[in-house]
Amino acid sequence: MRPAIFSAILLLAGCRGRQNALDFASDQSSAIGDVWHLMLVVCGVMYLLMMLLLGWAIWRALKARAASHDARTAAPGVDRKWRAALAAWSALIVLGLFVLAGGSFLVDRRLARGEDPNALQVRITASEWWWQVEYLDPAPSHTIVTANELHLPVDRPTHVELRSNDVIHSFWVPNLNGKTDLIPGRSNFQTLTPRRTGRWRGQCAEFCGLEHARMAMDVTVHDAAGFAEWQAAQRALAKAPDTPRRTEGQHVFMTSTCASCHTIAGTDASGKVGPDLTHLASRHSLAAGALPLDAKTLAAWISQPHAEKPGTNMPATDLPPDRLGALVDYLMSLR
Amino acid sequence: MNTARELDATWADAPGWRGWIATVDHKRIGRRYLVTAFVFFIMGGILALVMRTQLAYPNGHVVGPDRYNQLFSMHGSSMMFLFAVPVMEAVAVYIVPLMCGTRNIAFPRLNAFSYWIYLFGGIMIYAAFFLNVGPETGWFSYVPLAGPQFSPGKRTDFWAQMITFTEVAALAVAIELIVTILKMRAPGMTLARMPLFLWSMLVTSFMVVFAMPAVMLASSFLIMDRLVGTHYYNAAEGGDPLLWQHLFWFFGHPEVYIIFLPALGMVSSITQTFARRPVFGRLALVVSLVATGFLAFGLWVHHMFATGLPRMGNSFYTAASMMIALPSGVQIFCWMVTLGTGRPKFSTPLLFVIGFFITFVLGGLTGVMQASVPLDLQLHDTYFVVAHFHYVLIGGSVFPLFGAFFYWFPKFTGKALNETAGKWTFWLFFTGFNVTFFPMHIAGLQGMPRRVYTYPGDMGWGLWNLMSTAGSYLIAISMLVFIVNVVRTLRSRETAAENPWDAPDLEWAAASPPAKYNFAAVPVVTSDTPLWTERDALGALSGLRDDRPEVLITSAVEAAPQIRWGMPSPSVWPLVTALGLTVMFVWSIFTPWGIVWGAIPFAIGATVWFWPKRSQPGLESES
Amino acid sequence: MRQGAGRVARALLLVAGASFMPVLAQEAGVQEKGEWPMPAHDLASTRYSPLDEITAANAGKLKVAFTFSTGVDRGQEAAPIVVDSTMYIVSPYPNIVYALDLTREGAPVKWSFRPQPDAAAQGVACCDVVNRGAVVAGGKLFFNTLDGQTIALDVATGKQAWRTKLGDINRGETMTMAPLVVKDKVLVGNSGGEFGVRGWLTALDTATGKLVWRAYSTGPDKDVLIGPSFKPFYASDKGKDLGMTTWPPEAWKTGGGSVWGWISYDPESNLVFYGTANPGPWNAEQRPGDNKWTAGIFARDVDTGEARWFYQFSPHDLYDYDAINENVLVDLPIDGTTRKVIVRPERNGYVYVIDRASGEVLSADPFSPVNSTLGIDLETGRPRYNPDKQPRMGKVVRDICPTAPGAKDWNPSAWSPDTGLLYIPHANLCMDWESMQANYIAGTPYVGAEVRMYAGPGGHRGVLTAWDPVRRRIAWEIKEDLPVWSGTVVTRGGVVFYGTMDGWFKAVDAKDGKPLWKFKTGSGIIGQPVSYRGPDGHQYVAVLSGVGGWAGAIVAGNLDPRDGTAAKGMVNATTDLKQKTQPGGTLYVFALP
Amino acid sequence: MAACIALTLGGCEREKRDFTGPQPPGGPAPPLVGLQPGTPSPVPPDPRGARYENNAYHIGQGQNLFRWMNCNGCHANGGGDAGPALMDGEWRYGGDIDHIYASIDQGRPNGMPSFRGKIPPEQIWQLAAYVRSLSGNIRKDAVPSRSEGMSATPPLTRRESEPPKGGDPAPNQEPQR
Repeated sequence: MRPAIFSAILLLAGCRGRQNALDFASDQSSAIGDVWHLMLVVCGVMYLLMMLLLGWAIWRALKARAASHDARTAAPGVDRKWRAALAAWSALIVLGLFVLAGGSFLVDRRLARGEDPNALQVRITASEWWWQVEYLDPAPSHTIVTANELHLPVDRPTHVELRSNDVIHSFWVPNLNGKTDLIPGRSNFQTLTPRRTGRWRGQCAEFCGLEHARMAMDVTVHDAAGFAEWQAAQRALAKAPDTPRRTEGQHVFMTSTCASCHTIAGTDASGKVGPDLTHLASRHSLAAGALPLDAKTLAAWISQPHAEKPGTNMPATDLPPDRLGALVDYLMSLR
Repeated sequence: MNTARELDATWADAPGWRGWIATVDHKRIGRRYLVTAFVFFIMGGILALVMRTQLAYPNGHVVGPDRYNQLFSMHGSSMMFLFAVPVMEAVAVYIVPLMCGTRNIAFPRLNAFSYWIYLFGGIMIYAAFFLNVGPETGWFSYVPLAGPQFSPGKRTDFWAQMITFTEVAALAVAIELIVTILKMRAPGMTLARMPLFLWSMLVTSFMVVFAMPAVMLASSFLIMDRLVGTHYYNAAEGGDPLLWQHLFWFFGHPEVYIIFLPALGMVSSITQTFARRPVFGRLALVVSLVATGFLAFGLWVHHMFATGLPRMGNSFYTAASMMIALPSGVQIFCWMVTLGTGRPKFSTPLLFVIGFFITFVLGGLTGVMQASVPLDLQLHDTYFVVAHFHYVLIGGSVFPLFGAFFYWFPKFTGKALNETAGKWTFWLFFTGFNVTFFPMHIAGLQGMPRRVYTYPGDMGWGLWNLMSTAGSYLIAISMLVFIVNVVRTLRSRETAAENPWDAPDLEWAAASPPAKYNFAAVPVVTSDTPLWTERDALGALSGLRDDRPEVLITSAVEAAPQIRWGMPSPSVWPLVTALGLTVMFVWSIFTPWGIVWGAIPFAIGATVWFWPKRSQPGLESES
Repeated sequence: MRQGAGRVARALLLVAGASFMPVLAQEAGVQEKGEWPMPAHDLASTRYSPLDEITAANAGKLKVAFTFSTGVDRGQEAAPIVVDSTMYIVSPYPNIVYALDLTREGAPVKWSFRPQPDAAAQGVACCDVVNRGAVVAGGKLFFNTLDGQTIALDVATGKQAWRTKLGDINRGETMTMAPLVVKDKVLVGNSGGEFGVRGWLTALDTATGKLVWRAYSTGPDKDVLIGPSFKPFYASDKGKDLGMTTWPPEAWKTGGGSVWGWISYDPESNLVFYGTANPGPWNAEQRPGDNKWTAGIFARDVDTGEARWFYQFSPHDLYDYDAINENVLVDLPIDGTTRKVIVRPERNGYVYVIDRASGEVLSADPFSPVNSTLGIDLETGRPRYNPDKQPRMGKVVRDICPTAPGAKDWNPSAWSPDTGLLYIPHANLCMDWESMQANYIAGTPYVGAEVRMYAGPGGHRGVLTAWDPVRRRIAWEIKEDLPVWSGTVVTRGGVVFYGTMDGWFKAVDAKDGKPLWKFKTGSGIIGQPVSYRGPDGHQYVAVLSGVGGWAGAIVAGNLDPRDGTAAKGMVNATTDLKQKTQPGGTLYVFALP
Repeated sequence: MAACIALTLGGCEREKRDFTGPQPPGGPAPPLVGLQPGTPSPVPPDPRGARYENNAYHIGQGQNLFRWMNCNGCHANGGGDAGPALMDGEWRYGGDIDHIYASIDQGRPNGMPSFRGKIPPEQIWQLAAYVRSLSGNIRKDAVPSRSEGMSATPPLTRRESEPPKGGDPAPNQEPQR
């Protein structure tokens, strides 16, 4: 009765989801899905057998209790029969383990296939509570630096290099692949080969301090044309302010504390401590997936970041409302 | 019966609190251990309730991130270090000498010392927690988050020192148990006839001896990194954050088997007693216990599949992690056959064992699932893992523990716990447990990572978290029922029979609660179920003096009598030594000189503790 | 000191010596009067004095002729300039210029000039508030101030002729180099590679100080003045706008390549040769690509500034090897033919011999222990970087030789046509290096690395090496306890002068390095010794004593020896310097009694 | 046990993780010199100084900011470079937290830039607290022993404290006319 519920609930729970290990959207996650189904079946059967054995034991006990003689029965001759059953049961377990181990190795080998020359090269550097994402390119002047977002071309492998600036984090987009830790002092690697376009979400999966819960990443898989268009847009420098209010906003950005930590390519601001804001408005979320990206939230985030993400390294900035409005207007123009 | 009065006088403690703090009687210390461990279990449970209340709804504001991080760190640390291992050792401290048929545990003063160190460790960490200096980086505190730069203040230092406290206590008890089981068994109790609970405690103790030093080394390295700026875990200067993970998990995985194996011993005892027949496949069970003990040391890297270690290495650990399913499967099979071919009586202890079968097997199978490297990359550090280890820890250890508590309560107190209240406790606990932890499998598969103080509303995790919170309150209610049952039973006057369950093991040959000297005469055993085969004709061996505390030392394999051994008298110095060591440990959190100056009170206490007794009454006249 | 083996080679060389005539007979007038008009003595940067009154025989009897205190106790890196019986000295910040009248006894001050540079400039001077000296030409004295101004003074009166503001301290720009005057142009460059400055070389008109042309070291070809006449020898330097494409986007704007070292001029080809400094930031992983035109040598037409050729010593420089060292223009017999070459003792530890016309590297041989590169591939001209010494972010890479200041820093070597040897004063240090993310805030350091230096193989920290560029090997060398950070001068009399960081001013025999004479000055010497003929016809030798610069930062800046990474790692190699010398700022002039 | 309790009780202040909203800029800088004409009227230090100086979280943030804001470019790990050494007892412009706050905020004539408006006041306080710890003037239980990078100096926790005393006020005497 138990395993039936087990798989029923899973189906009921729905395998659809933006951050769902059972909603396979890439070679890697579907390969892992195969292991999952194998495990589910084999373990389900073993569990069923165990529960049947338990059921049989309880049923026999109730029947024997009815016979109601309470003598402490010596070990009956029947044990020899059960010893054979024990041997069979052990053999069954060993067989089950061989099947599972074999299935797991085969899938592991499939995942560990070699380097694909035409793979997109991406380097993700994790910091305390946000992601820096760099799209590397043989021509260095074509590199793209963005934050908290991953854009991938469909049907083309992406080779991700994972590094950390401070503590151990773990890069995990369940719909695309398993997780790999980002450990300071070494580089780990992962390959993603998306097979479906769409938007997913990944989240840090290794406890990394105060805002571990709010360290997410939006993942968008484009078709080839969409990806090329996105790349071209990202390579462009930041839009120059086209209205006086935005010019004043840019002035506020350059002269106040923002430029010490953030970069807007095309202006003098190139601080590397905080995320790159060159194309901030083109992103789907704010503060590593913690907040929706709109003017009101951005204003609140700039003046009181600790209200939303207590412990974040973004400091509170004391700006009069008009200058704050101009700044937000300028930042929201950076598509 | 002047020997009884004589023995009573010889083994008695001083009256009042002076005797209370100086006792070396394994039963008084065992009871204290059990009560203290249970208090920490309740406090850990309350912490879990607050966590579940915070996670009941998305974007909850019950507690902030800093408080929540301290909550889950304290919950994990107190459950693993202050409850699970000590409670199993507490039961063993009480039952093993009785089951072996001897009068006291080996090294009784070390036993007292280990309790005080364990108590002071628990007090220190909870005092720190209430002073906002509690641990905040989880029960396994990965560096560099737990390192000097990313964990400011003294929070992680207190956590690391708490590990030193509890490991010293655990190692001490492990040594005592190994010596008691191997050298102080009743004559005739050969290894082949030794009860399964003793086997499981023997294997557990050896695992403690081999596993604990790894984590004490790791936590000492961490304290040195944080206090005097060494570079063990500094990736830049040649140290390595993974050194911490290897050292910790080399201890970590055997730790969870240290918690689990005693439970297997308890299940064997309860199943055998309530199935009304000797356990089926005794040899298979013993071999499985020993196999589990060895295998536990070979699979710690399955906690580190996501750290980017070479894939070939990981595959070996997949195989090792899967192999451990074999001994567990064999044991479950043997117990079920024992039940099926006996005439089981479904009282509370057996109910908890049935609960154990249902939950532990599910937890074991999800464990086998996570042994696969690719699958573990999806499941690691998600709520799926939280579900798994609660199934194997609560299902695998706490259920048998409660079963054993109901089973041995008459032996501890002479009074049997109320059966209906017991059944209520079980069904509330079992249902609450499954309602709490089964939805976590689904939340984990849906991408909810571990240790998040909150989660967004649009991820579809809300329903599962709400169910988990409801279930956790159910478990709390079951605990209340249990506490009320214990209190009412202790207050009531009607007592239970000496062997209410008609159990076969030697501990039931002594009175309930046993006299200070356990057995007037050393029992002699001729079979593996002594009270069933030689019920009244239990042989007895005389010759131990009754005017000084003496125990019989027997050979390891055949349990043939060898020598009579004088046991140390009650003394307050183990407590003083423990206080000295506490001063040294706490002081060395703040300055390395604390080790130097703190060693003085410890040395004084230890010297007086081990000071040889000059005058042995009547020893000289011995031929 | 391997003198024995060298003696035989010496005899042979003397015979061939005649053919190494210094290239530049053109300024004969200057030669006879025994003047020292520019820090490098001549446009070929030989630092060779034609005077021979002081010889190996009588050098032992040298006495102090007179001294003069500049009143500033920071690093004295300047070279005393002597023209028309007047000596001109520039002090470190506040860059006071003194004119000493050599005709009168004790050389009293004729006039002094205080440029009043902005005091805040001291905060953006990476390696001590130094100045490498002035230059006198056409009746005017030209020098740079720390806050980025080039000033011309009238030599007779000391009044200011003109002053041009070129550098902006708010972007981290300073100016410490000694200008070079060629025809009617003053060539100056900026410093600030450690502050993410964009380097440039600027030519100003000597009469008015107006900007004639400016060549940037990074950016589009039009900024770098690369046009049709640009014919680099190696393939990797050919391409359009390499100053941008070999950088991550926008990184070239804070890409370094400042020009704070030595410039030489070859009148035959009308080309100036100068080196560009390190790319910014030091953390190479933050700037993938070759980072063109940094850490290389440019040849430019002096009139238009158009680049003729370029060679990059350290593409995608990993260890802050600024390529600003001196370019000694000589004609050397190579494979049987006399080639017009540049001899460059480079910071990466190799002595390069480069063809002046085409920029082809004829030879590159280590003159000091090197393990950061495994050799120079002469086909492509690129160094083969040693993979296990590649810096990595978040990891300390150990025992990299030579260190960030290089096997030899800016302190110039001297060339003697008589002995055919290049006298290289250099350090023997190795380092541990850790790269990290560098955060750019204009006007603050933009480094991204932490370093710890220590003595190199052999335990001695400094060497004076006599290098034979034809046989491409060390003729002889003198090991010094402390790094040798002073310049050198060699005279026709066959004597080489150099100073040590604990204050000894030494003379050694140019042929075999036998010590002849030494004098203990008041403070460590990082200045450039010069030799001139005084109004009385006698030969004088002058040097500024005053420890400082990058090597002496622990004394000049009163740093704390307990921090190994202080002064970008130099303190770890000079913890004993505070006991061996004190700050100072005094000119010493010596002569035969 | 009493000693341990006292120690841990004192710990509450050290461990508070207070995430503050925007802070008003520091008050008027305290006087640089103790010499006052007439009867001396001591100026009370800014109360916030003590709050940042005794709090481990703020000192930890100060350690990160010391590298993020490029302070280590001129002061290295306390040993100095273009800027003076911060780990000894010599302070030209005052060594207690208010003076260090003023030095960072206003800048100093010989090359210390003014970070007013470029670093928010809360972070300047955190930097000032960390700088105080470089010379061992902060309680040893609130100070990180080392950073996760290159080992440069003896651990902060083992540094004997050097109470600030005056430095030579005129580092670079302008020679007389």
